[in-house]
Amino acid sequence: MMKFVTRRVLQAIPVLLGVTVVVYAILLAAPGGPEAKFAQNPRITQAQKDSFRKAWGLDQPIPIQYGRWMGILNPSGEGLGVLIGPAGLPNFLPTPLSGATNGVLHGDFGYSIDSGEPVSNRIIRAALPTFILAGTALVLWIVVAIVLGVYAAIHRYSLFDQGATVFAYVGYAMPTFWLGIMLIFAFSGPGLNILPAGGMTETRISPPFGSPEYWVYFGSNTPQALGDIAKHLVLPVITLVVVNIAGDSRFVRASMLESLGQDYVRTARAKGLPARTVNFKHALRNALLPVVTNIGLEIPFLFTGAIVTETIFSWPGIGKLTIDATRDFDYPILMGVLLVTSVMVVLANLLADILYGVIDPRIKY
Amino acid sequence: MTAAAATTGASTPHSDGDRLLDVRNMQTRFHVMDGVVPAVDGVSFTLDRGRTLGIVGESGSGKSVTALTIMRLLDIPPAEIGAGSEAWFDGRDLLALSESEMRKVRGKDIAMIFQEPLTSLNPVFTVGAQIAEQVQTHLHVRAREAWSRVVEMLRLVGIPSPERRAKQYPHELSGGMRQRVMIAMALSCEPKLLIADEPTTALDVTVQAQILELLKTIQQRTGSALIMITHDLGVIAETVDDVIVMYAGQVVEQGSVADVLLEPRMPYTMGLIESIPTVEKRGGRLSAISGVVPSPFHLPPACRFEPRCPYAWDTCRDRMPDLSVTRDAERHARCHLHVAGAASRLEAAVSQHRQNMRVGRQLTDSV
Amino acid sequence: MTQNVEHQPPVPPAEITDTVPSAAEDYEVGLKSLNQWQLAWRKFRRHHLALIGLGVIATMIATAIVGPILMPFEFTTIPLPDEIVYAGRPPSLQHVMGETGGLQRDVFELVVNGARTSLLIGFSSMAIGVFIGTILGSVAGFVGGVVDNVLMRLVDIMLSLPILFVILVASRFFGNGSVGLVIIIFGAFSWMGTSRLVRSQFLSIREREFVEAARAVGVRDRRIIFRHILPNAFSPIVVAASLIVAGNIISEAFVSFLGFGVNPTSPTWGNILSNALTFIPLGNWWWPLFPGLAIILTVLAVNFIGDGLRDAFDPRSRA
Amino acid sequence: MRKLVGLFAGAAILVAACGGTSTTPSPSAAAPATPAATTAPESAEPTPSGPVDLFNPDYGPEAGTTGGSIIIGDWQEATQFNPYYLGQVTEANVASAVWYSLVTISHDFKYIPQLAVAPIPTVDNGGVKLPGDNGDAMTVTWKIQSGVKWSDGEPLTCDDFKYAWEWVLDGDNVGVITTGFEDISAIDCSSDTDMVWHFTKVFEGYAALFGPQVPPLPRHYLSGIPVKDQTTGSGFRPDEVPNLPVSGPFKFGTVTPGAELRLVRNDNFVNPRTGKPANLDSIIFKWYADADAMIAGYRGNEVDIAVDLQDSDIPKVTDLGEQVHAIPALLYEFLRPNWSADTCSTFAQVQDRGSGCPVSDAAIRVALAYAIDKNEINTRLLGGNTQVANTNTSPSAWFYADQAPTNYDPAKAMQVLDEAGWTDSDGDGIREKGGLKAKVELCTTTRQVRQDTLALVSAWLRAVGIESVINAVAPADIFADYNESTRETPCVLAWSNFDIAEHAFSSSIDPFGNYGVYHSSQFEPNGQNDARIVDADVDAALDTVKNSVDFAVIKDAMATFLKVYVDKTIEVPLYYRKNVELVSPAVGNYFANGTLAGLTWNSEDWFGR
Repeated sequence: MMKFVTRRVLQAIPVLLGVTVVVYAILLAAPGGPEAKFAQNPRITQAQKDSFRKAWGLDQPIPIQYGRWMGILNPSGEGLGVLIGPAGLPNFLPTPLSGATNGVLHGDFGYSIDSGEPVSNRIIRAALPTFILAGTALVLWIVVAIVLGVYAAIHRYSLFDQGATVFAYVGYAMPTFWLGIMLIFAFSGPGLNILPAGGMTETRISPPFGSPEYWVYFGSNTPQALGDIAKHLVLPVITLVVVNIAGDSRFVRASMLESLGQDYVRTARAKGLPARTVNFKHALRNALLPVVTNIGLEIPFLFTGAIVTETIFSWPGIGKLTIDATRDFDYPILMGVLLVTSVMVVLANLLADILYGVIDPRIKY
Repeated sequence: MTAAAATTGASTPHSDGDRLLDVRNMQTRFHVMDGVVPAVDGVSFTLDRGRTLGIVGESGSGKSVTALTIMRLLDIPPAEIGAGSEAWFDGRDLLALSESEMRKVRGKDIAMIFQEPLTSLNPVFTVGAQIAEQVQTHLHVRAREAWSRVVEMLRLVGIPSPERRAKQYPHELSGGMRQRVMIAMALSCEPKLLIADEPTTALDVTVQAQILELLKTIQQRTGSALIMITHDLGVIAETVDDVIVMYAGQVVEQGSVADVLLEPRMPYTMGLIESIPTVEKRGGRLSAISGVVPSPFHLPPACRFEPRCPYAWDTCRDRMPDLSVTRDAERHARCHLHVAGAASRLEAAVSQHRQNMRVGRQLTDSV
Repeated sequence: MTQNVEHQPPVPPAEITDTVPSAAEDYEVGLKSLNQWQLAWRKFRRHHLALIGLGVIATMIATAIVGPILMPFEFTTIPLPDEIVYAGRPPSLQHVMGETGGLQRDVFELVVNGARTSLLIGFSSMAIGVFIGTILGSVAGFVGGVVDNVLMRLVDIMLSLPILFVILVASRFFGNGSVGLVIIIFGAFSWMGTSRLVRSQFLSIREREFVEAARAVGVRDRRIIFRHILPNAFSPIVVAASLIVAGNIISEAFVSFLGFGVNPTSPTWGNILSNALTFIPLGNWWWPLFPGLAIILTVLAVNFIGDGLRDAFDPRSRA
Repeated sequence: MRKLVGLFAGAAILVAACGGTSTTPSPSAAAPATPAATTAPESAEPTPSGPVDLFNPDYGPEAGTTGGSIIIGDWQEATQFNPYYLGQVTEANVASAVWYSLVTISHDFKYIPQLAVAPIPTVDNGGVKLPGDNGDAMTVTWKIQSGVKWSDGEPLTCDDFKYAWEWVLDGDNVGVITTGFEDISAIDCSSDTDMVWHFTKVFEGYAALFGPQVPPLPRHYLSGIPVKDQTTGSGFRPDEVPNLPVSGPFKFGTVTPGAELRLVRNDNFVNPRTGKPANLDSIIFKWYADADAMIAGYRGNEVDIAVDLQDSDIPKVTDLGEQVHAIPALLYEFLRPNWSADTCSTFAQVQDRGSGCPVSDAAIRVALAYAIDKNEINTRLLGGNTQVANTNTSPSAWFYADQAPTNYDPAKAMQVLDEAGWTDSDGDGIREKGGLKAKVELCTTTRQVRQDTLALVSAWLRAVGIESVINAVAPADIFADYNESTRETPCVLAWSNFDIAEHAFSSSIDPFGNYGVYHSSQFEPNGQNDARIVDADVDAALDTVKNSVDFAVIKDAMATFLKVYVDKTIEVPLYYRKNVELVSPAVGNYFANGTLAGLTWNSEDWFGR
C-alpha cells in the first residue's frame, strides 16, 4: 500500500510540474504581458519601466523567470547563487530551511493587478465560501444521486425510474447558468419571493462572512448563523448539483443494475437473504466501487461548476474571483486559481485511486 | 431406478412421504426485445428424498432455467412462469409461495451451488462472513455461533486451516477452494435439496474430480437430495441415480443413469453420448451432433430436434412427439421412433449408436 | 457532455437495460453474419431514443442550413412591428416564439439563425478536437516509448486543468468575437479524451493477430494505421465525439453569456439568452425560454445518439 | 475599467458599460425626486436666469436619530479605494462617505463646504485675488475648520492638503490627472487652518479642486509608503484600508471582496452642521451579480437602497412607486465620432474600406446627425422614458444654452455627403471618396439596448449610403484605462480605437468639465479627448472657460461652445439618461444627488427611520 501511494505521488509530480509550466505560459500569453499596465504610458519613465522589469525578472531569460515565479530560484542571487536561498540552502526548500519567501513553492503567488493584494490572501479568503458551497453540494449530490440511482435500479421500469430517467437526461442537458437564472426569477424575484437572490449571509443581521466579527457572531448565534447560510445556499446548491445528480444518478443506476445482474447477487438471493440485504449490502456495496472513483474524479469540477453558480448568485468564492479576474485581465489571480484548482484535481485523482484500493479488497498494491 | 418418473399419470405427490420434489408442467418464458423465449416448456419430473438426479443438455436447453425457476430466482419480468406450472416441494407448491415464505425455503431447505465460484461469491466480503450471514439468517443464532458453524462447515468441505481461510476474501482463494466454500455455504443450513448448477465446469480437471467426490460424499453423509445440472455426461455418470435429458426447453429422455447412458432411446441423447471423447476413441473421428441449437424465436414447428436428427422422417416434421413410455419400462423418451410402426427405424438407430459406441465401454464402469 | 459548462460529469456507463438477464443468455444464437456496420446500425435502430435524437439533430442541422436562407437574419435589419411594445409580444401565430423586447425581433428567427452558429461551433470544434486527439493518440499508441510517455503526460496535465476555466481565459485573452476563433479555442481544448481513447485502442489492437499478420507480410505502418487500426478505433471515437459536441454547445453558450464568446450581434443560443435576461423581469419569458429549450433539445438529442452509438458498438449488447 | 478621473469637479466620469453615473440636480430638496418616467428634466428646476449662484444650497436635513445601518446594493463592485484613482460610480459612492474634502456638491448643484469654513472663496468675497499676490496669476485663500482630526485621532491640518498636492505631482505617481494642481506654484500653510494657494495661471476650477473624492491625504500615514508602491495599491488594499486614516463621516470596516464592504462610523469626525459624528453606525455596500438580481434583493428587503439602475430598468420597478427615484442626470447617451484622420478603428472587419478614417471627414459626421431618428430610439428601445438630447449639457445645468435640434432628415444627410464628394461610384449602394469607402465601425458595449440602438443607427446609415459594422465589446475593453490597454484593445476609447462609439458621459456642474474632453490639448493620456477633437472654435470657447472665474463670462463662453457643438456636429447626442435609485422610506435625509458627489454626499446626515 505504502509503495503504491509513493509511486502514485511520484507520478503526480511531473504532472504538477507540467501544470505550473502551462499556468506560467498564461502569463506569457497574456496580452501585453505583465508590463501591459505601464508599457505604453509615456508618463512612466524608462528607468521606472526598467526597475519594474527587474522586479518581475522580465529582463531574465524565460526559464529563469519561471524559476523565480516557482520559487526555485532566488531573485536576489547572482550567477549560480540564484539556486541558493537566503539561509544558504537550496532556494526551493521550505521556507523554514531555506529562508526563501519568493515564488509559488513558498506560498507567494504575487499580487493582484486589480487590488494589489497578495494573490494567496484573495484565494484563501475565497476558498472557505467555495468549500461551503461545494461541500454542501457534494453531500447533496452524492446522497441524492445514490438514492435516486439505486431506487431507480431496484424498481427498474417503474414510474419512478422513468421519471428519474427523464430528470437525468434533461438535467444533464440543461445549461447551468440558465437554470440558475430561472431559479432566481422563480424563487427570489417576481415569482415566489422566498429565497435570497445572492450573497452568503443576511447583511442586516450578520457581520460579513469570514471576518473576525463574523466568528464572534457565529459563536454566539450559531443556529441563526447556520440557518442564514443554509437559506442562502438553497438556490446555488441546487443549480450546482442538478447536472451532477443527473449524470451520476444514471451512473449509479447503471452500476447498480450491473451489480444486480451479477452472480453473487443471485447467490445472495439463493441464500434466502431478505431483499433489503441483497440490494443494499451485496449489490450496493459493489455498485458503489466505480461510483466512488467517479465522484472522486468529479469533485474538482465542482469548483469549475462553481464558476457559473457563484457568478450568478454573487457567492464570494473562487468562482466569482475567477470571473472577475478574467474580466479584468488580473492574471496573477488567474494563475493562482488555475494552479490551485489543478493541484486539487491531481490530488483528487490520487485520492480516488487510493480510496478505491481501500474499499475494494481485490485491489492489491 | 424408479426415483425419476414421468408424472404423466395423475398422482398425489404431496401425500407421498418419500417424494421431495415434484415438478409438473413447468413453463418459463422470457420476454425480450425480439419476442418471447420459451426457455422451459412443459418440464415435469420428480425427486425422492436422498436421491440424486442429473439434468443434462446443451447450452440453452433450459436446464439452468429449470433450477432457477424452482428456486424462484428469476426476475419477473422479464421472466414469466406459465399458468399451470407447479413445483411441489415437501408438500408445498414453491411457485405459489409468497416471496417471504420462499425466502425461508431458499438457503434453508433448498440450497444452490453455481457454476462460477469466483463471480458467485461477493468480492467485497470475506468468505466466512458470507457463510455466516446465511447461517444467521436461517438458524437465528448469534454471530459467535454462526462463526463456529462457518469454521465447522469449511472444515467439513476439506478446507485446511478453516479459521484463517474464513477471514479471507474470495479472490485470495484458489478456484477449487472457492467452490468448496460455495458447497460449505450451501450445506451450512442442512438443506433437504441441493441444486448444483454446473459445479465443476469452471474448474481445472483435477479439481473437478475432487469437487465431485466431495459432493458425493457430503450428499451421502447428510442425506440431502441432489440435482446435478451439467452438460457433461461424465459428471452425470459419476454422481447421480437418475437423469433427464433436456433439449430446447423440453425433457427429451429420462430414466436411470445406467439406462440412459447405455441404452439411449432418443437420437439426441445418442449424439450426446457419442460426442464424449474417450480413451478408446483417441485417434478416431469424434462424432458430434450436426447443426446448431435452433433459435428460440424460430423453433421447428414439430419435433424440435428434427432439423439435426439423422433419423428424421416426415412424421417428425408433422407433429411434436410426446414424452412417452418407451418399450422399456420406466423409460421415457420424446421421439417418434417409439411410436408403433417405427420399430425398424428405431432398430437402425440403436444399432448405429452401438456401432458408434463400440468402444464406449468404460462409461458403464463407473455406474 | 458538459456542461455544462462547467463541467461535464462523466459519461454514465453503458446502459444495460437492453440485455437479457443472464439466465437467458443461454439463448444467444448465431446471427447470420453481418458486418460491423450493419450490426451496429441494426442495434442502433433498436434504440428508439437514439433514433428520435438522430431525427432531432437532422432537423436541427437542416434548419441551421436552410433556415438562415429562408429567413436571413441581419442584425441591422430593423423589424417594423404593427404595434410598439417595449417588452415584446408573446408567441402568436405570426411570431411563433414571440418577439424580443426592444426592437421586437422575431425570436424564432433568432433561434433558427442561432442554430447555425451554435451547431457550427459545436460540431466544428468537435472535429478539430477529434482530429488533434486522433493524431496525437495514434502517434502515442503506435510509436510508444518516450513519445507515448510525453504525450500522455501532456494529456494528464491538460486534464488536470479545469478546462472550462482555461477556455474562458483563452476566450478572454485571444477571442475577438469571431466565430472562427471561438471554434479554434474550443477545439484546442477538446482533444484530450479522444487521444486517450485512440491510444488505448492502438495498444489493444496493435497486439491483435490481424495487425501482427499485416506487419508480418510487410504492410507499411501508415497503411496499418489507416486500414487496420483506426477503423477499429472508430466506434469509441464517435461516441466520445457526440459528448464533445453536447459539451461544447453548452460551454459556448456560457462563454457567450459572459460576453467572452461570439460577438453579441451575431446570434448564437448563448448570445440570445444573454440578451434576453434583462427583459425577464418585464415578463418576457419567451425570449430566454426558446433558445434555452433549443440548447436542451440539442444536447438531449446528441446524448441520446451517443447512448445509441455506445450500445450499437458495444459487442456485449445484443443485436 | 478604472478611469483616473474625479480629480476635480470639472472632470467627467465615464459611464462604465453598464453603469449609470451621476450628476445632476434633483428637482428640489423639499420634494425628493418623483418616481420614474413621469419626471422629465424640463419639469426640474429651470436654469437660473439671474446672477449665477453656486454657493447657497437649499439643504436642510432633519435631525436624525443615532444608530442603525443602511445597506446599499450595487451590482458593480468598488475595488479601488484610493479616491484619486477611482473611476466607477460605485467607488465614488464609497469615497464620498469616507472622505471629507474642502467642499462637495449638493443635491441642488451648489458648492457646500465640508472642511472649509464658509464662505467659499470667490472674487467677490475677496478669497480669490486676480491677479494674485507677489506675481501670482491668482491667489486663493482658504480657511479650514479647526480641531479636525483624522479617523486615527491625528490632527488634520493644512499640511495634509499640501501633501495631497505634492502627492499628485510626485514624479512616481502614475495616472493621476494633474490639471489645476500643476498650475499651483506653492501652497502656504501659515497655520493649521489657514491655507493659501498660489496659481501660475488663472484656474476656473479652483473651488472644486479639493471637491468630492479629491480629499486631503494623511501625510503622517502615507509618507511611510513610497508613492510608487501606492500607485500599485499599497496602503489602499482591501486588507489595509481598515487602518487607513480618513477624513469623512465613515471609515473602512471590513472589506469582503466579491461580497460586501462595510463602512463604520468615524468617531473622530465632526459633522459641521451638528457638531457630532455621523448618525448611522454603519453603511454597508452589498455587491450583486447583476442589476436584476439587485432589484430582486431590494424587493426582498436585503438592501435599503439599490443604485446604478437606468432608464431601461424603470418599467421593472414601476410598482414600487415613491421608492423609485429617477434622477435627471447630466448623463447623456451619445454617438461619439472619432475626428482623427489617422488614429481610428483597427477593427479587422472595416479595413477593406481602404486606408484612412472616413469619420474624420466632417461631412460624414454631419450626415450621421441628420441620418438618425432619435425619437424612434426613444420610443422603440426605451419605452419613451427618456428625453431626446440636443447637446451634451443637461437643460438643468446653469450654463445650458438652448440650441436648435438637429432633426431626422436623410435627404439632407445625403445632400451633405454628395456635396462633400462622397458618392457611390461603383453602384454597390455605398459611397466612396478618394478611394476610401464610407464604411465605419460602430462600437459599443454588450448591453442589449446599445446593440439595438446601433442596429437602428446602422440601418439608417445604410439608407444614406454609409456601411457600418457593429462591434459590441466587453465594457472592460471599451472603457479600459489608457494604462491598462493597448492600441489594439477592441474599441478602447482611451486609445481612440473606434470610428463611432456609443456610450454615455456625465459632466459635472462645472463647465470646465468640458475642457478635458473637447480641448485639443487633452488627448490621452493627458486628458480625455478620446475623440481627438481639434477645433479652433471649441478650443477658444473652452480656453475662455478655463481662464475665467467670472460666471457670466463662463456662461457666455459655454453658450458659444454649445452652438459650435451643434453646428459642427462635435458629437451626436441621443438622449439624456436618468440615474435610477430605489430607496426605502427607512432612509432618513436621503437627497438624491445626480452629481459626481454621488448618493452618499450627505451620508453624515443619514439616519434610519
